[in-house]
Parts: sequence; structure tokens; C-alpha cells
Amino acid sequence: MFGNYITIPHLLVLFPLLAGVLTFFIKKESSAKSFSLLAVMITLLISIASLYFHNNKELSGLTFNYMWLKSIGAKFSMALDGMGRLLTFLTAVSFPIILIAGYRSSFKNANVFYGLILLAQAGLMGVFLSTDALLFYFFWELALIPIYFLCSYWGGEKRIAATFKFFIYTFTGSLFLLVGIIYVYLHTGATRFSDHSFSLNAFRTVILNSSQQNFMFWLFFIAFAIKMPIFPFHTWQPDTYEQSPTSVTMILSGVMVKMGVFGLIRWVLPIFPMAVVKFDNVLIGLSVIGMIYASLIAIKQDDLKRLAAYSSIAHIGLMSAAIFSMQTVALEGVVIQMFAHGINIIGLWIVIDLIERQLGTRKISQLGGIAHKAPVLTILLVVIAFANIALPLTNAFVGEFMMFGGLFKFNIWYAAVAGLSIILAAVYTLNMVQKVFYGNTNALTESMKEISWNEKLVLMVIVVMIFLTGVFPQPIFELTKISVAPISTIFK
Amino acid sequence: MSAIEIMFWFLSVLALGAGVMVVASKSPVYSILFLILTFFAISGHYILLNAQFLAVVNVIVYAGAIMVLFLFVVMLMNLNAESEPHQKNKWLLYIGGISGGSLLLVIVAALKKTVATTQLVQMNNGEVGLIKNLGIKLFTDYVFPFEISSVLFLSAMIGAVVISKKEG
Amino acid sequence: MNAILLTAVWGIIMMFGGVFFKSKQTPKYWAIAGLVIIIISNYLELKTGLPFFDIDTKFMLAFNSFNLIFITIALASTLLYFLLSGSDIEKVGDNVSEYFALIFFVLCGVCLSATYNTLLILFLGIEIMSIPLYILTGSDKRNLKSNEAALKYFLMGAFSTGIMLMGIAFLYGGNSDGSFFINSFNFGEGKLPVFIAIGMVFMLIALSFKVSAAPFHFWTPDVYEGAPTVFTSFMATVVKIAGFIAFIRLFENSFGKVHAQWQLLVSIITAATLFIGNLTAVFQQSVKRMLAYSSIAQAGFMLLAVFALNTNAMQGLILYSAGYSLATIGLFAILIRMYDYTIDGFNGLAKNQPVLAVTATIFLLSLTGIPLTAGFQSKFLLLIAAVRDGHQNWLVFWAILCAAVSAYYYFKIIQAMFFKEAGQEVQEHGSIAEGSTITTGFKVLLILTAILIILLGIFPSILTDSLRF
Amino acid sequence: MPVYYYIFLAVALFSIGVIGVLIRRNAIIIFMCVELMLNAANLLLVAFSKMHHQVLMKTNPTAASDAQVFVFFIMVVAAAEVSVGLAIIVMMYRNTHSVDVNFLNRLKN
Amino acid sequence: MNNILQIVWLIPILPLIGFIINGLGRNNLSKTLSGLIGSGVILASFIISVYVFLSVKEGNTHLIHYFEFINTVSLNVHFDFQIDQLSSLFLLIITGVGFLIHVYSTSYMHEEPTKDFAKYFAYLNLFVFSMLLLVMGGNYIIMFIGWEGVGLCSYLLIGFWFKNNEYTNAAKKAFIMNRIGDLGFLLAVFWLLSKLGSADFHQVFDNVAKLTSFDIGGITLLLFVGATGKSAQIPLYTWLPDAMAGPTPVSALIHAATMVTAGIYMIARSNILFTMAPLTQAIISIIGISTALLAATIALKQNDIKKVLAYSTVSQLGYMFVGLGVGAYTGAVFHVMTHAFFKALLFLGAGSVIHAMGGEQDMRNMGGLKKYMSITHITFLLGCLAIAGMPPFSGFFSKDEILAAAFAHQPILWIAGVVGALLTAFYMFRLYAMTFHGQFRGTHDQQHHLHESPAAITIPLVILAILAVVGGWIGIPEVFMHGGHRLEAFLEPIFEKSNHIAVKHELSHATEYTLMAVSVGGALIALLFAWNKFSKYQKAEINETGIGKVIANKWYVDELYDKVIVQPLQSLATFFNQVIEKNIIDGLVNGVGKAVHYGSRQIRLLQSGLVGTYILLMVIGMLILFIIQLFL
Repeated sequence: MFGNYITIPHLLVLFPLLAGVLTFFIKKESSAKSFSLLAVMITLLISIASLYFHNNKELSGLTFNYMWLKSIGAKFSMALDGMGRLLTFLTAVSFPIILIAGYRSSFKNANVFYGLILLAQAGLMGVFLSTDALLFYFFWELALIPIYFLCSYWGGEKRIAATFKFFIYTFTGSLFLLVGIIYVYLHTGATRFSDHSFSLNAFRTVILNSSQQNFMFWLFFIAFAIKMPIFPFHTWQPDTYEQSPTSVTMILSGVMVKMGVFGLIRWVLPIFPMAVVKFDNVLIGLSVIGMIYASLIAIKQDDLKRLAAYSSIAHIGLMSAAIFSMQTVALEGVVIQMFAHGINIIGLWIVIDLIERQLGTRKISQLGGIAHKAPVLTILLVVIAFANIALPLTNAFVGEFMMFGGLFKFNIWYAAVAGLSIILAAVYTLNMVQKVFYGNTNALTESMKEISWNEKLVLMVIVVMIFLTGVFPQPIFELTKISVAPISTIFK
Repeated sequence: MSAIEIMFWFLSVLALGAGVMVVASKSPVYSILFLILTFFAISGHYILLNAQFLAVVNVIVYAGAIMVLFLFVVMLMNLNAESEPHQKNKWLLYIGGISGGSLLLVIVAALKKTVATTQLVQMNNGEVGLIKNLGIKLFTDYVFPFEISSVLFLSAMIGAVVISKKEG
Repeated sequence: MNAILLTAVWGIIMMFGGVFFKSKQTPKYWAIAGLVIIIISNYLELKTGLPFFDIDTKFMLAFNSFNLIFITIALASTLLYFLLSGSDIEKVGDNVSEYFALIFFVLCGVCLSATYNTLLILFLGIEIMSIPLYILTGSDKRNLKSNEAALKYFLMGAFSTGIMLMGIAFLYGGNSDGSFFINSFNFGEGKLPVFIAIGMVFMLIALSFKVSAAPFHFWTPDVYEGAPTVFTSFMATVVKIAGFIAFIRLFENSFGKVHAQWQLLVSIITAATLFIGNLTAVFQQSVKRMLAYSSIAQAGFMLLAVFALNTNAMQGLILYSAGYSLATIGLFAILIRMYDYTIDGFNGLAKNQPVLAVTATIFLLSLTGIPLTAGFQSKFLLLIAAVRDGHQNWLVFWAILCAAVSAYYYFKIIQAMFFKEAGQEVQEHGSIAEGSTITTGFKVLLILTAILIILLGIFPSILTDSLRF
Repeated sequence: MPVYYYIFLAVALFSIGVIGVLIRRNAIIIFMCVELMLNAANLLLVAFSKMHHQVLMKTNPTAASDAQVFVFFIMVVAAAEVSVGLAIIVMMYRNTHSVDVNFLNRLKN
Repeated sequence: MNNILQIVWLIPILPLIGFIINGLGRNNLSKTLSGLIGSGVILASFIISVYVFLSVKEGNTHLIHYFEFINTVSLNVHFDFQIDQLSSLFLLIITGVGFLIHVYSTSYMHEEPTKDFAKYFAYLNLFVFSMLLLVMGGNYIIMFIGWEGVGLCSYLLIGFWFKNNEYTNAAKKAFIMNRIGDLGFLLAVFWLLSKLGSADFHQVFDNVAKLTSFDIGGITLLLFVGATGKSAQIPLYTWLPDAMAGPTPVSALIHAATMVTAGIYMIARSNILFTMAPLTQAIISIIGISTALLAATIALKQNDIKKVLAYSTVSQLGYMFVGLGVGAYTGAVFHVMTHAFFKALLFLGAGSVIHAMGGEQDMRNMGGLKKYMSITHITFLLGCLAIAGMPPFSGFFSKDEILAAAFAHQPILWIAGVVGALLTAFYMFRLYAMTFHGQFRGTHDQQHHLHESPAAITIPLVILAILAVVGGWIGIPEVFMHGGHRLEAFLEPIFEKSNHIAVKHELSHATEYTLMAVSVGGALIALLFAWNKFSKYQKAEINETGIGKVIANKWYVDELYDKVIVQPLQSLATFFNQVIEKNIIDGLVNGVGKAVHYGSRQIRLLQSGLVGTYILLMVIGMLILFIIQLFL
């Protein structure tokens, strides 16, 4: 009987959810660890299957509907399209990497830790899958709660304050989103109240005049801007990244910030085109300022995690600028860049974590000469670092190239100013590589050892993915083009 | 000015004056006595309005039972004028007076604007306030509230027990 | 009807039980048994629409699905409250049976104020609700705080009674029918006549006092703090919600037609309540007092229902009453058992009592309005209601900003439970007060409550769909 | 007699009660002021009742009796309230030997 | 012929394979093996390149499509290789010179640990791969891939000895300055894409007419910015001298022969665009000649043997840009080729000297080396003559062609060019004289150690020396021999369109002879002057003053950049980090929190605990509500 109802979108959400709940009850650390690893692996398999069965690239395929709140017309509906597939795949692929990379770390109350991680995965999956605004909001918040607990319990010294700020900040943002959803919802359908609906289609076909759009656009935008984060809504991020346990930071920066980008593409552009056009200069201006600003600040950071955080802000700034340039090429670039950035930043965190776990510090000023002690790590890091600054033939290049191209089409000066960030990115990345890995070893780094096989393996996987998608990005375009290109046609 | 009007003014002045004295008296005992006076004045109004039943009940229940209870308590506590310290905060006193007065002003000013206030009140006439009529009303239409108010008394009774009983 | 009569009767039974019951535990079981009977009979009435007793109330009461569902929620919350905190009632004083009797009387008042159709029953219902509460507040006789709370509650309650009566008098004066039926005010749709307007403002103030809306909320923190905790729990949930139902009944039936004319007042009160409740709660150190302020804040949210007064508002209010009551009763049940009522007292609870900590977290999340909990769904419906109303959009934003502030203080408790180490004293003593035991049954009940909250969060249609309009 | 006079009288009594509640510190006197407020409401109700009766007398001889029944109930409730209230005050007095409400400020902030 | 084109992909892939083998097997491969693999793959590529070269000699442009790199609704980028005369010529230079340098390196780097040795070859192979991608790419995007790739390899190789912080600093500087240029390149590509929808060479060049002159001006200027970065022109030249931190063969290959000429290649490739943008061309020639002169003056006072060569490279690149600027594309490419020969030769010779001196690079500590290292000495001398533009060495022909074109275009350019040539002759012979003549001024140990380098070093030197001598003969000017300029004929198809558009300046033979005589004569005088002055050089502490000091300090350009760009940027970053981020933005966010806290503390005082106050507030609230309801 369930055969007709259990679909891949289903599985992608429900499986991690159930596994997460189960994990809570596995008291032994090693069993909890293995169980959760197994679970994320199975999720990965499901996700791969979803990539394989993609004969229906439009959202209509593989849908699953259940009338959820009849009185207000909310449906429990999920669907996969190309972009959704890509991002669920990113989610599915990053969790095994994260777990394997942290396989050696030991956590107190490991069952809770892994359980929450799986719950976070379920939430993230849900965000990328929902085609109902209310459901989207549901998962949007659900992804946040496990992260809050993970950061606050297992994080660094100042974790409580940092995560609290993060939580309140994003929670406030999402409340605005909620109100925005309600406003749009009340404009859907015909005049009768029962015609209102939360479904994506209803939202996309909603008719709003320009002042309504302007108003509701900001409600949505603030939520997404905080999550991404876009300057000047970013200050929660460095603190949170710094204080979170690295596994969680990886989830946050690798996958979670994509929620905001995804939200903009899926929920903002098609619904508020007029507002986007009206505010394009403000939005791109903010994004571009943010890129330069974050890049400059990154130069001054001594903590590796903060450096990576600010670099992430700069990258995200480019993504948002590209989105609001409303060019097809830029949107296509954003989609591939979401994937690429996820992989790269996770790789970067893994390296930072490896260093911190061995040497107990993340301070750039205290490190040096690691290349002598851990050449493999260094090589892998260098690849990841260069992918992070979008060197050609690495995965980030294609995305950044297309995003800059789109930005250029929008306005040459934005592209030129934003382009400065690729120079600044080189400055801080190379600074970091030089100071941490090159030079002579000191008393601290003398004890550095080469990384172990499982760490090599995950980093290898990442490096392979970097090159694979860098040289052959076309499959990703094939996967996503039908879901992205129509959005930009709204603006033509 | 008819006798009724004279009575009305007399009773009104009495009620208000006694009311002011309730507030102004230093000693609680005097306050209680002035309050009783107020109640009598109000009962007088009831009679003017031909609400005989209420006039009686007011005297019996309020002036009789309730105020005696008050008096009893005050005597029991042996409160005298000195027991209440002077209001230290003079301005609180003024603000209290002013805001209470403005409440009156606001409502009166609002009423000034309407014509509804010119409606007349039936004086010393009409049978609606007679015991018989009210009795019928009370035991036919109002039997449910009448019964259910017993719950109120029960709880008041329990309350008196619970609160006054010495803990074992 | 069933519930009104049976609660009154069962109150009397409990009252007499005080004479016969020897053990202190006995009244609790009787009370639970009685409540179960009442719930069943009420449920039957909800399903069939036919009460057991056919009393002609001359239209003074009105029963519909909304009322009856609400009564069911109130009774069920009370049942949960008895189950979770029944044994703590026994600890307040000697007159256990009387306490239960008073609670049953309160329930009777609750039922009356949910179903009234004339102002007389409203007045009686509110008084029947209030007078036993004055007593319960003061029931910890040798505790000065309890005394003080009772006196404050009583004086201010009596004051608000005066206001309400003044309001009733003016409403009556303005009603040319000369009746007290709430749906008989024939003032048309134009500008309100002055009598009605004055009366309405008086009623608004009196009812705002009952639901502790600012600036008529001042009694709430003091009374909630001073009263024995176990009764605070009851007051803050069932009684407060009943006030809301009374509020919305009056304003929907009497003044629904001229909604626009008084909406501004309600929105001001709502905004003030949200602001004061949430802001003041931030700085509180005592969890009990913080919950008092949070109840004010939650009241502010519920006032959105009065503000909007549409179907969503009704659904939202029903859901809110359920979600809020469940969470608050659960939270208080845990709080009662704590050794230290300050936030620091919760430090390290997750380590000592994981079940308590986890369930408390779910309750707090529900109060904050995080998805997957009943709290979210109800807040969401109320927001829809407010947005749909379309006037005073600023209020919606004000509400969500205040909700964000509320996350701040609710999460402080979560932080304390999970992320902080217990202090010296708590470590030596344990988080739980002496004499309180955490039984398995208690834990199971808490878990069930938490599950119920989540269930309502996922499938709120359980409640909302049975509403018929 | 115009109803305006009665309204003025009742509201004035009510306001005196309010002022009394505001400026006195003796719990018993405050309580008495509340009683004054209740009586003002009673008076107003009766006056309105007679006002309505004036108009409705022809069509419905018992039309305005509801208000007087209501006043009766108010008195009933007031009596119950007084008993509880005085009990609370006495309890308070027993513990603190004072009926000064400003003495009651353990609960604040 | 076509079957050669079918395996053209092997040319870049072979070095890539070499990179992978050497990179992965660096712990297991012996030095011999990795050296063999490293050089072998390049040799194989070279052989294929030769075939390719021969096959395109008469043939047309070949466009070979491999796969779709990006193929979306909005953007189409094919992974194409374009094989034509220009690219095949560069293929030859890259693989040919590259091979020689690989061979040279097997000996030069022999003292490195096995691991690093293999790593070195891996990097070198990767560089060749990237460079090949750059020249073979069929569109600007593939070209850009190679373009950034060579930057990366340059970074890796400059920082090869990463223990030394100065070296890694130099590497960083090189990469970042390149990136600045790359940004220009990228923007140009975007411009093309947005206007033409394609970055394929043939698409762009066929559709030039669709572009407005503003577009072309902008695109060419941005492309030129890219070129200044890669080819070390003002203002982005300062990385190249610092890049000498890398191993000497690397300097020879990357920073002299190949990578730095990428800019020239790119502009030559886009000649049609540049021909249509006269303003850009004027800017190019001005920048080119200024760079040539500036670098030449700096080279006068340098004492580090490699630094002199580095500045000379910058200077020579300037000449090439002058050539491009005046439309003498063939001349520029010709100079690229000859420069590749003699500059690689000079660097390798310098390397040989340094090798013999045990790592010593300061010329003041050398001297009289000719008796110890005769092959090096002779080949070096030939190189010096070639760069100084002495006929009939290769440099003469190529430089002369550029100068002639410059004269035809604008005589002032020519005058400046000749001055530059004189300076070149001077500093090269200063270098030569200080190194190989006079007394040995090094330590005793060094003297003891002096020896001629092994065959793996000398053989490439000899081959390059031969090329440096005869390489120019394929471009003998018309004046000397009709039809002698074989290169021009060969490259004709590439520059055909430009030549149509450009205004031809025909010089009379007499003028041409005069020009040649002036430049050669001047250079000869400078040469002899230098020889005279420095062949008996004695070590002495000289305090430079006046202009000498300015030149010795490289015109203080680095200091200027530091003051004008780096430091303000750093201060700005500090300001952002310390003030804006912490105090303003985060301060605002935290301020909200603090305000809530403060508000909470204040507002709870309302709850005074006094019933009177409570009721008072209630009454005031009542009043407000009444007033609003009744009077508003």
C-alpha cells in the first residue's frame, strides 16, 4: 500500500529523520558512530539513485502530496527537480565526508551528537525538497534546532554566547520569512479564502502589484540574507564558525548557507520579479561591498576558522550578487557554485580540523612549516585552497566564471569591483598557505604528523570531486538547466 | 422644584459627601460609618426610583450585613487612625486624585456630546421594581443563575474555612 | 451543560469528601476520577450535541463546537495537571480535599465564561472563577508571599470587578432592548453610541485585566510568584485561557460588526502586552517569575485573535489554548520539583534528569514557537489571522520582533539545562527538591505531554478541523 | 429626572471609589472604596432600568426588570467577595500585624 | 597529415601524464627515472609538435573539438584546440626550449632530495601542460585556463624552496600580480561574451565588425591589462625580478622563454582586435617602451646575476610590446622566438655559473670564470651578443625589425628603443665582463670548487647557443634578401586581416640601413665601454648617490607600491576588522541585545510591588483608552 507513496523525496527526508531518532538510543559511542555513518551512506545511495532516475526534470516529477492543514490549504508536498537533486546530493555526499573526517574525534554523549547530525540532515533535505511554503519554513527551522544544540553543547569556549547570537539572529530572520510567506499566501488563489494555498505553484503564479512585491520581497530577503549571510547581516557567522565543533561548521558552511541561496532562487526570484528588478542595485551593491569587505577582513584574521568564515562570506556575496543580476548565465553559475563551494569549504574545514586536532591551535601566527611534516596534507590543502580561489579546472572556476559573466552583463563596474575580490582571495589564501604550511617548523609544528588513511581518503575524495566537476561540469548543467533557466526568463 | 427633585438632590449630595468622607476619613471606623451613610443614600435613590426590593436588599445586605462585617473586622484588629501612616509620597496622592477626577471628566465629557442622555428616568412609578415582579423573574427566567451562584457561596464558604482554619 | 453541572456537583462532592477522606492521597484519586467522568460526558455532548440534563437556561448559555472544544481542552489540561502535579497539591496544606473542590468550582466558572450568552453569566462566571483563585493563592497561609499575593490579587480583582460592572451598566444603558444578551446590542453599524462605547471600553479593560494584558497586567507577576507554584500552573493556563474565551466571545458576538472601531484599542493593548511581557521576562532570574512574564507575553500573542476576530483567529486560539496549556503545565510540573527556582537551578539538569530536561526543552520550544510543536502552529494561525485582517500591519511585525525576544529568555533555560555545569550547591544537593520524587509515571506523563505537543504541531487538524463555523 | 443626572452621580461615586483606591493605603478602606464602586454601578443599572422601563413599559411590562435582578446578583456576589476578602485581610493581619498595602512589597520587579 | 592532428591532444596530455606519474610516485621513483620521465614526455611532445608544425606549414587553421566544457542555455564553451601557424610555432618553442631545460634540470637539480626532485619535475611538467593549453586553446576561456595554470605553476616553482620565507613571498607576489592581470583578462572575456555571445577565436575574429569602437577599445585595454600582468610590464612588472627566487632553470623556462611571452602570444592572437583599437595600440607602445627603458636602467646597477637577466627580460618584453603596439606582430613574435633562445641560454649559463659557484649569485664575488668554464663562457658570450643586437646573431634581426617598425610609426619610439638597446648592450657586457673576466673575487672554497658543468648542462647550452646564433636567420629583412623573411610568410595567414587594415609604413632601404647602422653602432660603443669598464672590476664599496642611488634602488617602485597600495589596503583591512566589523556592525547587533537587556532592567522597575502604583497605572491606561476611543 505504501509502495505508491514512499518516493525518493520521502526517503531522503524520512530516512535520516528516523535514523537520527534511532541513534539517540544507541548508548555505545562506537556503535552510534558506525550506525550514523551507515545511515548517511544509505542516504547517499538514495540520493545517487535520485540522480539516476531523473527522467522528469521538472518539479512535477516524483512528487508526493498529502493534504496537511486542510483549513488553510497547506500540503505536505515535496518534489525533486534538477537543482533540488544537486543540492540534496550535496547534502547527501557531504555528511559521509564530514562523519569520516571526524571519525577519530570522540564526543561525549556521542549518540546525541550523531543523532542531532542526522536530524540536521533531514532538515536540510527537507528545505531542498519542499514545494510547499509552509513545509519549507518548517524544515528551514528544523535544520536550525539541531545545529543550535550541536554548537552549544560540543563547541568551543565561547560557544554558548556565539551560538545564542546565531540562533536568535537566524530565528528573527526566519520569523520575517514566516510573515512574508503569510502575506504571499493571502494573495494566492482567487478571492475566496479557501482558495489560498502554500504550494510553490500557487506562489509562483501569485499576482502582486509592485508595492506589495517590494514589501514582501524584503521579508523573504532578510531571512535568506541572514542565513547566507550577506553583508551586513553576517556578524553571527565568524563567531559561530569559530566556536562550533568542526563537523558542525562543515554542515553550516558547506550545506546550510546554501539554504539561503537556494531560497533566493526558488522562492524569491520567481515570486517577486518586480521587486528584484527595482532593488537590484541595492542588493548587488550590498553583495559586492560585502565581498570586498569580507575579503579585506579575511586578510587580517589570525584564526584559521575565522579566515575561512570570512572567505565564505565573500564567496556567498558573489553568489547573491550573481542571483540579483538576473542573468541566466549567472544563475547557472550560482547553482554549480553552490555545489562547488560546499565541497571546497568542507575540504578546507577538514584540513583546519586536522591541524587543530593535532596541534591544538588554529592561530596562523603559531603555525608554520607543516609542509615538511605532512606533505600529503599540504598538497591536498593546496589543491583545495586553489579551488577556493577558483583556479581554472577546479570546480569553483566554472561557477565563478559564469557568475562574474552574468554580473558583467548586468553592469561592468559591479563586475570590476567584485573582481577585486578574486585578487584579495588570492592574497589571503596564499598568505595562509605560506604562513601555515611553508617556512620553517617551530616547536609546535615539529610534532605534526602526516594524516591517517581515512583522512587522506576523504580529502582525496574531495580533491577528485574538485577536479571532476572542474573539468567536466557539463553533467551538472545537464541536471540543473531546466530548473534554472526558466527563472531567468521571467526577467526578460 | 418638586418634592422628588428635592429628595434627589438631597440624596445625591448626601451620597457624594459621605463618599468623599469615606476616602478622606483618617479613622477606618469613620470611613465605615460614612460608607453606611452612602449606602443609605443610595437606598433612598432606589426608593425614589421605585425599586423597592433593591432598596430593602441594599439596606439589609450592604448596610446591615456587609458593613457590620467590616466594622467587626476593624474592631477585631483594633485599627485606629494612627495605624495608617501618612502617605509619604505626596505626589502619588495628587496623581491619584487627578487621574480619578479625569476619569470622571472624560466620561462626562463624552456623554455631553450625545442626545441619549436627555432620556428621562421613570421616577417613583412603574411596577418593575416591586418584590413580586422581581420574585417571579428571579424564580422563572433567572433560576439557572440563581442556582449557579450557589457555587459562588460554596467557594466563599470553603475559602473562609481554608483561610481561617489554623494549620494542624 | 454537562460540564457545568458536573463540575459544580463534583466540587461539592470533593468538599464533603474533606470530612470523610482519611488519607491525604485519596482526594487526588477522586478528583481524577471525577474529571475523567466530566471529560467523557463533555465529549459526548460535543459529539452528539445533546446534554444529559435538559435545563432551560432561557438562552443564557450557548453551546457550540468552539465552546465545547475549548471546555474539553480546559478539562483535559486540568486532568493533565492533576496527573502531573496532583501530588504537589497535597503538599500545600492540610485542606487537600477543599483545594480540589475549589479547583472544580473554578472549572465550573471556566465553563460558564466559555458558554455565557448574557452579561450576567459572564459576570457570575468570572466571579466563580476568581473567588476560589483568591483563596488558592493565599492557601499557603504562613508564607508571607502567598498572603501578599492573595491580597494583591483580591484587591485588584475586586477593582476590576467594579470596572466590569460599570461597563455592564453602560452597555445595558445603551441597549434599547433592555436586555443583557450579548448578541442583542442593536446599535447598527455606524459609529458606536456613547453608552456602548464607554461600556465597551470598560469591558475591554476588565477582560484585559483577567487575561493580564498590559497595562492591566500588574497583578500577574506578583500573584504568579507568590501563589503556591502548583496553583500558579493552573492559573496561568486554564484560567487565563478561559479569560480569553470570554473575551473573544463578548467581542465577537457583541461588537463584531463594528470591529474596525475598536480594533485600534486592541492593537495598542496587544502591542503593549507583547512588549512588556517579553521585555521584562528577559531580565528575570527566577524561572517562576519569568514564566509569569512569559504568560503575559503569550497573552499578547493570543490577543491577536481578539484583534483579528476571524476564522483563523478562532482556530488559532483553540490551538493556542491547547499548546500553551500543555507546555506550561508540563513546565510548571517540572519547576515545582526543582530545588532552586532560579535559572541557575536548572544548570546541568540534562545530566541529572535527562528526561525532564528533554521534555522541558520541548515545552520551551513550543512556547517559543519553533516548528514541529503546537506552539508554532498556533502562533502561525494567529499570525495568518492578523495578516489576513489587513489593518494595523505594524502589529504583526511587532509581534514577531517580540517573539524573537521571547526566544532569548526561553533559550536561556535550555542553555542552563544542557550547556552549563551545575553550581556547587545544586551539585551537592541535586537539582530536585527534597521530598519530591521523580517517578517513572511522572516521566512517562511528561513524555506523553511532549509527544502530544509535537503531534499537535504536526497535525493541528486534529483540533482545528472539528471546529464548525 | 433626566438619566444624565444619575449617570453623573454614579460616575462621580465611581470616581470617588477609584480615587480612594488610589490614595489610601489601608487595605480595608481600599476594599470599601471598591464597594463604593460596585454601588455606583448598581445605582447606574437601576437608573438605566427605569429609563428603559419608561420606553418599553407599554410593549413589555417586565422589560427592564433584568437590570434589577442583575443588581441583586451583584449584591450577592459582593457579599461572597467580602467574606473572602476580609478573610484574606485578616490572615494578612495575623501574619504581619498591618493592613498597609505598601507594606506588601516583597513581590516586585 | 590529418592523423597527426588526431593525436594533437597528446601534446598537452603527455606532460600531464608526466606530472601525474612524478607527482604521485615522488616517494618511489628514483631521480634518474623521474628525470627521464619528466624530460621524456616533453621530448615526445616536442616530436609531435614538430610534426604538427610541419603539417600546418602550408595548411589552414585546424580547430579540433573535444568536448563541451560548458554547454548551457546561456553559455557555450567548447573544449577546443586551435592549431595554426602561431600556435604551432609556440608549441615548438615551448616544447623545444622546455625539453632542453628539462634535460638541463636533471643535472642542475640533482642535489635535491629524491622527493623534491620528482616534485620539481612534476611541477615543470604541469607548467608545460598549462602553457600548451594556453597556446592551443581554441577560445579565450581555454586560453584563460592555461593562463591561470601557468601562473599557478610559476607560483609553485618560485616557492619551490618553501622553507625560505622570502622565496614564498616572491611566489605570492608573482601570483597576486598575475591575478590582477588575470582580472583584466577575465573582464575582457566577459565583455566579449556579453557582446558576441562567444569567446571562440574564430567567432570573435569573424564578428569584429559587430563591436563598436568603444567595445573594442575596452576589450583590448582589458586584455592588455592581462598581458601586463603575465608579461611583466609597467605597472605589474615587479614580480618578475623577485621571481628569480626559483631554481634557475625555472627562471629560464618560465620567466624568460615561455610564460612571460604569453601576453605577447595573446595579443598577437587577438591582433585583429588590437589593430582596430589604435588608442590601445598607442598605450601599448608607450607602456612597452617605458618598461623597456625603465627595466634597462635598473639592470645597470644590479649585482645579482639573475636579477640583471630578469630586468633584461622585462626590458626585452617591453620591446616586444612596442612591436605589438606599432602593429609589427610578426616582429614581436619573432623577438619572442629569438628571445626564447638567447634568454634561455643566458639563464642557463647563469645557472651553470651559479652551480659552479656553489649557489653564489652576486657578480661582485665572481670574475675570471672563463678559464674554469669554457663552454659556459663561450655560449654565454654568444647569448650576450645576441641580446645586444649584434649582427648576425638572432637578436639583431628581431630587434631591428621592431625598431624599424617603430621608426616608421613614430620616430621618438625608435629613439627611445635605440637608447634601450644601448643600455642593453651595456649591462649585458657589464654582466659578462664581471662574471667571466678579471680576477676571481670569491672565497677560496668557491675557487677550489670551480669546474665546468656536466654534459646535461652544457649540451643544452650549446644547442641554445647555436639557436641563438642562427635563430634569426629565418627572418632576414627584405633589405638584405628578398623573401628572406620566412617567418613573416609563415605567419601571414594569422596577421592577414590586420595587415589589411593597418596603415603600411614603407621605409626606404636607405633609411633602414641608416637605422640599423645607428643602433648597431651605438650598441657596439656601449658594449665596448662596458667591457672596458668592468673587465678589470675590483670589489669596492661604492656609495651610490643621486640618480645612481635611485636606479640602484629600482626607482623605489616597490616602495611606492607598498606605500600607495599595500599599506593603505592593509590599514583599510585593519580598520574594517577593528572598527567597522567589531564596533559598528557587530556593535549594532550586540547593541540591540544590550538595549533589550537594558530595557528589561528598566521596565521591570514598573513592577514596583505596590498595589497603589499598579492601580494608578491601570487607571492611567484606562484614561488613555477612553480618550482614544471617545475622542479620537
